Amino acid sequence: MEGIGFKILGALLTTILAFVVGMFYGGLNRKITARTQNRVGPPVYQNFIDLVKLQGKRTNIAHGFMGHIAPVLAIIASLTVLMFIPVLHDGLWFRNLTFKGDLIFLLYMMVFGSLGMALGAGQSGNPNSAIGVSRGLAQMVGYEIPFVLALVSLMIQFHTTSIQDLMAYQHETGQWIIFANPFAFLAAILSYLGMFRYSPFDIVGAPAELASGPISEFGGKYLGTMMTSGSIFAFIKLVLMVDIFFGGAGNFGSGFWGVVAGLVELVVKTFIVYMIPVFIGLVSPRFRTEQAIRFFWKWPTAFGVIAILWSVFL
Amino acid sequence: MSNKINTIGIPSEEEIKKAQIDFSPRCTAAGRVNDKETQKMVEYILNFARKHSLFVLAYGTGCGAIEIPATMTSRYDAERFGIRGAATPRQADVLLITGYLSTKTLKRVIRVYEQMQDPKYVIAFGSCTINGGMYFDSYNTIKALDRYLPVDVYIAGCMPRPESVIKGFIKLQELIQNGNAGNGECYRDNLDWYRTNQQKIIKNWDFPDEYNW
Amino acid sequence: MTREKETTLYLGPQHPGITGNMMIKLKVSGDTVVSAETHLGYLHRAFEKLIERRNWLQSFTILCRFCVPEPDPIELSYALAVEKLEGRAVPERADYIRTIVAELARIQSFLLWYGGQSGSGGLYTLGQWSVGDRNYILDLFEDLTGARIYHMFMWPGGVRRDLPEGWVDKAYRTMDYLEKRLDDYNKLLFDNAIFQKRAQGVGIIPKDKALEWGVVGPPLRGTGIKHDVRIDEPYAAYDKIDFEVPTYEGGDVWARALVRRDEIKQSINIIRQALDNMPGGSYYNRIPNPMKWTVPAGNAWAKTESVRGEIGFYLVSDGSNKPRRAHLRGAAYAHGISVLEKILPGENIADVSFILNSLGVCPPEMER
Amino acid sequence: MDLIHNLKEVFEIDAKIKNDFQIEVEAKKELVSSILLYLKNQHGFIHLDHMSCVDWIEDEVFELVYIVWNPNTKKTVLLHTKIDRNKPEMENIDTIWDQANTYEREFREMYGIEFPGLVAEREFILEGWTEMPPMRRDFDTKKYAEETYATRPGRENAEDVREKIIKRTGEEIPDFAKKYSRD
Repeated sequence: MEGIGFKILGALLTTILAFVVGMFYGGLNRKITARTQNRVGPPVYQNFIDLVKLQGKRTNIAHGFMGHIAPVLAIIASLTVLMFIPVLHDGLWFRNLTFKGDLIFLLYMMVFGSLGMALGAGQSGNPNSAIGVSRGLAQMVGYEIPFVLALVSLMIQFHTTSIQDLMAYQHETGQWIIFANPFAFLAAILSYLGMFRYSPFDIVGAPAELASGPISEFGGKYLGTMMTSGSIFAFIKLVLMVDIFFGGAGNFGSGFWGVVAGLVELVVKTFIVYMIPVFIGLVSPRFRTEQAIRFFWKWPTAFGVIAILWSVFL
Repeated sequence: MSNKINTIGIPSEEEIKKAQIDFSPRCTAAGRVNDKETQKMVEYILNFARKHSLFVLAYGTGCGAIEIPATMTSRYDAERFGIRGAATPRQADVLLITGYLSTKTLKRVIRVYEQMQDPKYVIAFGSCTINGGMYFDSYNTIKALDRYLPVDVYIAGCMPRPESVIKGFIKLQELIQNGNAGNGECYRDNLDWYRTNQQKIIKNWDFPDEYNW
Repeated sequence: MTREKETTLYLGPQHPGITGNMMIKLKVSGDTVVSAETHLGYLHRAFEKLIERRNWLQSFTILCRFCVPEPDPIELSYALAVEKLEGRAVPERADYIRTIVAELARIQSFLLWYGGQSGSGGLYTLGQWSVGDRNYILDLFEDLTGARIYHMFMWPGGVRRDLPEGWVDKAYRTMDYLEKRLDDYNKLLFDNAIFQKRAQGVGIIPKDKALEWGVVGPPLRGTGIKHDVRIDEPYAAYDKIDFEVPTYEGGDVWARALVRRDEIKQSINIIRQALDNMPGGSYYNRIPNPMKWTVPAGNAWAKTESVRGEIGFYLVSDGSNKPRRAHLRGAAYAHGISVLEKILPGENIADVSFILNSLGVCPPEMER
Repeated sequence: MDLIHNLKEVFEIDAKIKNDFQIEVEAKKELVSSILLYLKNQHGFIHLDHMSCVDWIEDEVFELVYIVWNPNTKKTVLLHTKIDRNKPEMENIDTIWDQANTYEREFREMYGIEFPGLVAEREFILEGWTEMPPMRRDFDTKKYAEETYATRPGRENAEDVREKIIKRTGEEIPDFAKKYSRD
């Protein structure tokens, strides 16, 4: 069961799963937003149509080499990160390249995608992009601190740097980490709000201020690739959250039906987690950049510190 | 492909001949990339996607822009047809000319149109884009938009109600599905003709230095 | 902070954050605006030239297009100016109908403002709600005047037609519905901690300078100065109606938002009163054949209170059947150019669109 | 009414009451800025409501109107002045009110009135305009528009547009529109 062909098949399946689920969540977001706003809204598969259209654009303009390479970097980053995330606990199919130190690895890799976009946007020469990138990096500095604190507190508490071990622990004890270390969860979910870039932290691409920020100059297939990468990243973030704090998914054995049940569990759990940023986004105006950073350095960081103390002294 | 007129505002071939004026160049099927004979299935799928995913550039060029919020929001909800706003011309598919264009705006609109990526569509709002409307004697507004930009759909009225705006979009969707919309190539092929017309009224073609990204 | 390189940022004319087809050239250092310069002319249609070629009544088709979000105060200003020139009396019923229409226009424009203000702040839900509900007001307009946006309803000598049957009930119902909805809006916007943080202390207009700078309307009342044309120089039926003019101290976006929040309630109150006390009789003091209708020579200055401030008309007649000169003083004329250029430097670029919306900058009436 | 009295005393000009709220004054162009300053500083007319310009081509003059408002007494003063149309030049008052700058730029562009000392770009609303200032009465906007812009030919006969559309595209007239048809 450990052949290389099996690995490749698993990787492919994971990619397809991440793509489809991520895109559908994008569509669901739009639908739910519309229903909240008293509207009918687009169909849930609207994002797929958008993607096909963007890829089907006849002309695509790129501003220099980096403009061309940036979406590629973004999608490489998201796929790489995806490979290191154990999607299901028991499902060997979706384990891919998980290794013992993946939690630390992820902390580094999750920044990579944004950097690719930043490089591409920098070369377009559009001042909106440049300002958007500087805002994005500033915001990243804001939310990375509580996020790292939260993960570090987990590493201290459970003496592991492996997501798989965290999932195994939750499975064995039957206690989710959200209850074992609630402050780490609070710090992580608040920094997630920043990572998802929905209101109130959508300062990077704020339409009323910066047109659409870093992606102002991307159109056609470049935008489509960015969109795909964004959807996969959304899926990654959700799976990571579920893996770490909600006991992971797929504790039903590695048989076919076990995997299917695991996937269903995964979708349900990730959807619930996804609704947190979506609903907060629906009723919040946008922070200014310095307000956003101040926010991240205040409450989530405080929660992160408490989480570390919690994990050290308990 | 038939020579059937896709818009109401443009006079038919006979009328043009009668009036002895040269109106907008008409693109033939051969000039189109989305020739249905060649890549039939692919084009069908792409056209389906194009039709259901129209990113409208957020550029209120005139007073018709006041009905755009109404069209987009809860009562009329254009998003159910896949119509949504796009912030920059690079991302947009549809350019809405919401009413009269002053010469100063026309210069920007041309710039914006040229920044958009193919296939791109133009919907012109209101009577003032068709024949000048009530500004027929104004020294600062253009009278017939299709002289300066290729127009796909005209929506008559001053100003068109949200219902007619949506009707216009549906008309555009029909045209896209049949492969009759999207005049980007046509514009490029006949660039000389369009440029001559544009330069007749825009005397100052310079943009600020910082504009040239 | 070290001096960073200045970037030039063109806010507009094609930009989602701009409140119309205009351009603000911002010099930006980091996230802070160093200088701002308003560029106009994108919507110039030469209205005032065209009015010189139209006769007194034909001008109405053009008048209402001066400023799109609220055409009625402009029509009313013009009608008042013509009435002043000619000395034409207006029946009392017409005065009341005018009051109702002007206030309905105010409410619909406020609802649009809710959308703009919250949308520029990133809260799109409220915009969807309020702009959707605005359609109910437009329905009332449609029943009354036959058009959603451009009404051409308030003519010299009265109004164009009487209230249709059943309209009064419908108006009452719409007011009840709106009052209910307003609570929702205010909960979403004004009880929102982030909106409060964003709006407070931003875009401050100093109280001692406000009048000198030419600030009018809600921005002026947001600085604590109580000035409202409806009370100072009552027109239509405002002198017979009991209402308050809310003022708030501070002069920032927050104070202006609070003023608007309270004013929309006052508008509902005014409409209810006007509907209650509607007198009978004629609604129109008929003008002679419009093609031959001449107005005595002279000049007149009439102003009304619109949503964004006072809208005035300076009207000159040379005794012929066409206006010699009709010059609009748009409410945003000072706001959009000189006031904006004064208050924007030092603000964050995130707040530019926010401030634009709270000042109610409307380019078509600045360049006409 | 000491305003009228004072104006008579200081500047020797006659002010007349226009209506309950408005007072009308006519003054020579040299006096305008000092009258405005006097009104602003001594009588509390601190709010410049409006500035307007009227082209009296028959008399070869431009009439400039300054409308100032007093927030305490709620009175408005309309100050009229006339300047020569052939060599239009007027004192710049944007040192008194900043927003006058915009009006003056507009008049400079639309009427060709020069305001010495006005610091601003010459192009304000129009772009690349080479004709005479368009708001002057001798500028024929219709003629200019017909010469410059391509126009669409109008209808040839009085045929109903709706019927024409039906003939051309085969579209049906909606029911609600039928009752407005001619037949």
